Amino acid sequence: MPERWSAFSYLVTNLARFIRPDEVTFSGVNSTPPMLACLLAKRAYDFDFVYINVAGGVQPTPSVIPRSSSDPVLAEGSTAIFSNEDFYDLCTRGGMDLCFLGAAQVDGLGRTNVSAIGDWHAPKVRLPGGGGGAVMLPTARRAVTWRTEHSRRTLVEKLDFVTAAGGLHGVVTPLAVFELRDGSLALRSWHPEASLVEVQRRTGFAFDATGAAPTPPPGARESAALRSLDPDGQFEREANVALR
Amino acid sequence: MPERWSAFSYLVTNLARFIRPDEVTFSGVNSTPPMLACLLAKRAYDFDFVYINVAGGVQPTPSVIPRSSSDPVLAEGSTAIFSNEDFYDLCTRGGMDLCFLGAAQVDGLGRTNVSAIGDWHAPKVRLPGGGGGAVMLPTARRAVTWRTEHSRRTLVEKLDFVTAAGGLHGVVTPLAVFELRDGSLALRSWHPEASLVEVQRRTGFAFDATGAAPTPPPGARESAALRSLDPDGQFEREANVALR
Amino acid sequence: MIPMPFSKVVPLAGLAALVPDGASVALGGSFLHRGPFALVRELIRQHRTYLEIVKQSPGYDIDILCRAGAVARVRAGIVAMEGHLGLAPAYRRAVERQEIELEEHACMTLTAGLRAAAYGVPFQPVGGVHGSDLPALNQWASVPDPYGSGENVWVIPAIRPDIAVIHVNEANERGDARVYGTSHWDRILSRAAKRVFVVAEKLAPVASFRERPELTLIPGFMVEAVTVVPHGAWPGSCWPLYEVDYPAVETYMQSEGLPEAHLAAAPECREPVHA
Amino acid sequence: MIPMPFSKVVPLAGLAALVPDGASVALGGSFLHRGPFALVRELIRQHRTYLEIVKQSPGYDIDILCRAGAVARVRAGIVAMEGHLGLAPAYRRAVERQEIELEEHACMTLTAGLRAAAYGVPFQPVGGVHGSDLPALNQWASVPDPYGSGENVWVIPAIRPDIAVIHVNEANERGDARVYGTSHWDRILSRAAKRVFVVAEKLAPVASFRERPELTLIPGFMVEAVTVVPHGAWPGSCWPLYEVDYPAVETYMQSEGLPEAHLAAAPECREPVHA
Repeated sequence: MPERWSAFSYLVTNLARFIRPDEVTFSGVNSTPPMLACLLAKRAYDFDFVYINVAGGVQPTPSVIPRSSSDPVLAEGSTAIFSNEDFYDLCTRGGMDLCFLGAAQVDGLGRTNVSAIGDWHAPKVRLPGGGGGAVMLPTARRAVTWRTEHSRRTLVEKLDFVTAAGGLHGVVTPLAVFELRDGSLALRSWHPEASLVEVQRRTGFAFDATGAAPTPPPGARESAALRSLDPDGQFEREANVALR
Repeated sequence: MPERWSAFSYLVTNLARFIRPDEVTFSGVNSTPPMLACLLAKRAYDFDFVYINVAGGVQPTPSVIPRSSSDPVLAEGSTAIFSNEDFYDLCTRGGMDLCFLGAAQVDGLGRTNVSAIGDWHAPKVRLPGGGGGAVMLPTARRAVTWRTEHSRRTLVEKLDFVTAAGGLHGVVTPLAVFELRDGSLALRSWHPEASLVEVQRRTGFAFDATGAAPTPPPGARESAALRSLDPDGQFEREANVALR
Repeated sequence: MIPMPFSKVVPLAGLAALVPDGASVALGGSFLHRGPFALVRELIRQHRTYLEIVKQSPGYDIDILCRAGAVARVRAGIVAMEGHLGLAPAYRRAVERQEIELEEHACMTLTAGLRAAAYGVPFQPVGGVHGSDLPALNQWASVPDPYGSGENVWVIPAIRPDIAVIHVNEANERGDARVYGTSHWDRILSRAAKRVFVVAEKLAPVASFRERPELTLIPGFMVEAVTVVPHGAWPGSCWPLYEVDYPAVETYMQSEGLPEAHLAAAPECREPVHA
Repeated sequence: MIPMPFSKVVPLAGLAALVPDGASVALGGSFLHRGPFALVRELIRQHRTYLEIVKQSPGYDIDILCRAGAVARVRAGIVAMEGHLGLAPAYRRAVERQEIELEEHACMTLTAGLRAAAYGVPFQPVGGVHGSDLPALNQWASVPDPYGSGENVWVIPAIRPDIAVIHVNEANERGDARVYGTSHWDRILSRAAKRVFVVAEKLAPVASFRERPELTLIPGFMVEAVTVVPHGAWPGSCWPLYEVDYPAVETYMQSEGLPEAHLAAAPECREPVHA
């Protein structure tokens, strides 16, 4: 009998499923789920890929899994320190295959807002800000984001501010997985305990759902890898993520 | 009785006399006389200055004096490696106080040609080329050059090609020392065994000689320092420089 | 040109005293990692005001400075406490109430401005940015490729902080400084700023720098002053010496106003400074 | 994306075989110091032609390639054997006879072009250059500061070599590479080129790179192939292992035409390659 998804495992594992063999794959600051996804992919998949991160790590073998996704332990075991200028330049010159980037709001074109809710100049909520997005989203070969909340507040018809454009390749929430198709986000799959109708109801932008289906369940190795990364469930508790 | 100059000691020592206390002073590739001048100043003068060089050295204490002015031994004893991008950027942002730069021809405005004799596209002599000049001469606070030959072929009315402009602060030959005054090279002093008339006769550009006088003889510490740098006279022989 | 005294080492209070009100101060490190937090706290103790803070990813530092009312302006890429700690609440409130001015960057656009300053040019092209609202917000210019590719590139004006303060693992009395693990953005910060201050975990012998000069991030001649504060990046980490002190960060975040107890509990108050 | 075999180590002949005729090849090092000279000689043995050589300060390498008729074009800042050895005579003759095309740079304008490539932008501003004849010669453009300083800055178009070849002290089989002493221009060359090849004095254990990862100049994932040639920078130096072999350089300079005896005497012919 296949394992069931938790909202947390759904989020992390489906981020990991965007990772491809041999590619240069990056996780950055303030990015716990993709950090875990990269580490999960290293443990669960048969292929290798070049994992680089914001702590300067290149193929690191961290002895502990840090709560901060920019923790220097993420360079432990690395044979090089690839500093911030280096990985940004790699991205802008076209050498970054897959880049995980945060977002507060995402629109149907795969653009993101991480700047402000409300008017930028008199914000209701001041968000973290530009970060990697405006430069990396348009220059990475593929960029993928996640949201712990799937709602019309986060997946919106119209962004309050366009921090980064260029078209996300993928979006993962506890409810669904989207990918870019012909310049717009299309539904690839949804949480098997939900439905296409629920995804449509909770998504602020219209999307194509051709070929979409329930997300395949977690594989045994994926589940085992995630358990090994979060043996006492601290990451899952702190992520505080739910399907509904 | 004061020591007499050799053509070689005149060249090296008068380059060293451009060095000032506490300043950041640089010597580059293909620059044996300024390399020796910097090392001489460290041994002969009471003040300290920041000696950096093209081998990445910062305040180095080389165990041998290399024939190549870009030899890695010039970083020996250094507490940092200041690489090429670093010292160029330091210069262009205004942090280089004194920079020694090579030249084949110099004109009366303190501009240099290190590119070609004759037409650039069909040169009689292809020279080393741009090097540091075009970027460093206009951006260093002061740039100083040298010529081992003082003649109307090297100190010219008109350059065959303007490799670098911006106005050299100083020029040293075996015959004389020039410095920039109101945008033109003016004579500061001449070799005490020569005369103002000889300098005028052998210089291709007209120059102001107000206040010029015979160059003060080498000090005992200057001479001792140069002897210690070139104990068997190899540098002097290879420099192959003569007053006339 | 920096004069060369025998030693550039000064007490922490003396280093902070070199930062004038209204200075543009670039801070090293990233989020809770290897930030010059001891110096930040000392600026607060000395009641510094109207500071401009320049940092790609500030968090604790900008938050506590906002609580102290020390900040007039921030130029930053991403601001947060990070991860489960969320946003930087005092900073967020200060922006929302328009008590401080924000120049919002992507981390790399800020870096481009720093590169322009470090390279001595008025502006620096940067990849990406196309389609973002940030250029209009900041009135950045785009320049068509004069070599005819048809490409337009965004260019960022030079950003030249008055002072960069870098927290490092080891320095010597001449100012040479090295770090272990990632240097974050510290290299470009140290090249872009007019003056460079170093806060070091410890002094190391000059001879140890001579043994491995390739490890020196900032050569001493570029450094104006050094102070030694063991554990000075607390409550953040300094690899490989110590990890983030999460309980201390959480206690800080649960407090309100100027966190007197937190300031009093800091290592620079607990331990004698080895200067 | 570079696939990840167990080992990237190949024989010298195999590395040279990866360089096609007509390739734009950036060479590391400076003058007689830590240049990838073994690879240069192997290109000659394999009769490579129409190469474009990119290097701020070539000397021996460009000279011997010119003797072999392997060069179509040079993009360089300063070319010489250096010091008492004077100009590079075969290169000089090739330019004077217009047998090769020269794109003359200042070292930093060449670097600016490499920076543009490394940064993924079409052009890079550079300080200075004002008053020089080089911009007109190279048809470089100047751009007025769009931020109103009134300053005009020269911008250099991107220079993206097909291949960078870097001679290093130590590499491991995954391609991680480190150098001792100055890195010359090797950092930017390795970031600007499309492909990176490493010639190493020796293989070092992966564990030694893990111990001090800050010393790694080029991370292995950027490197396509590594070859091991002890003494491969001969007749130049490789700090701290060996000095310039001046008698060998002088013998080379006294010879004429393709220096068969010199090529045969090179370390890569004398010693077994540890691959």
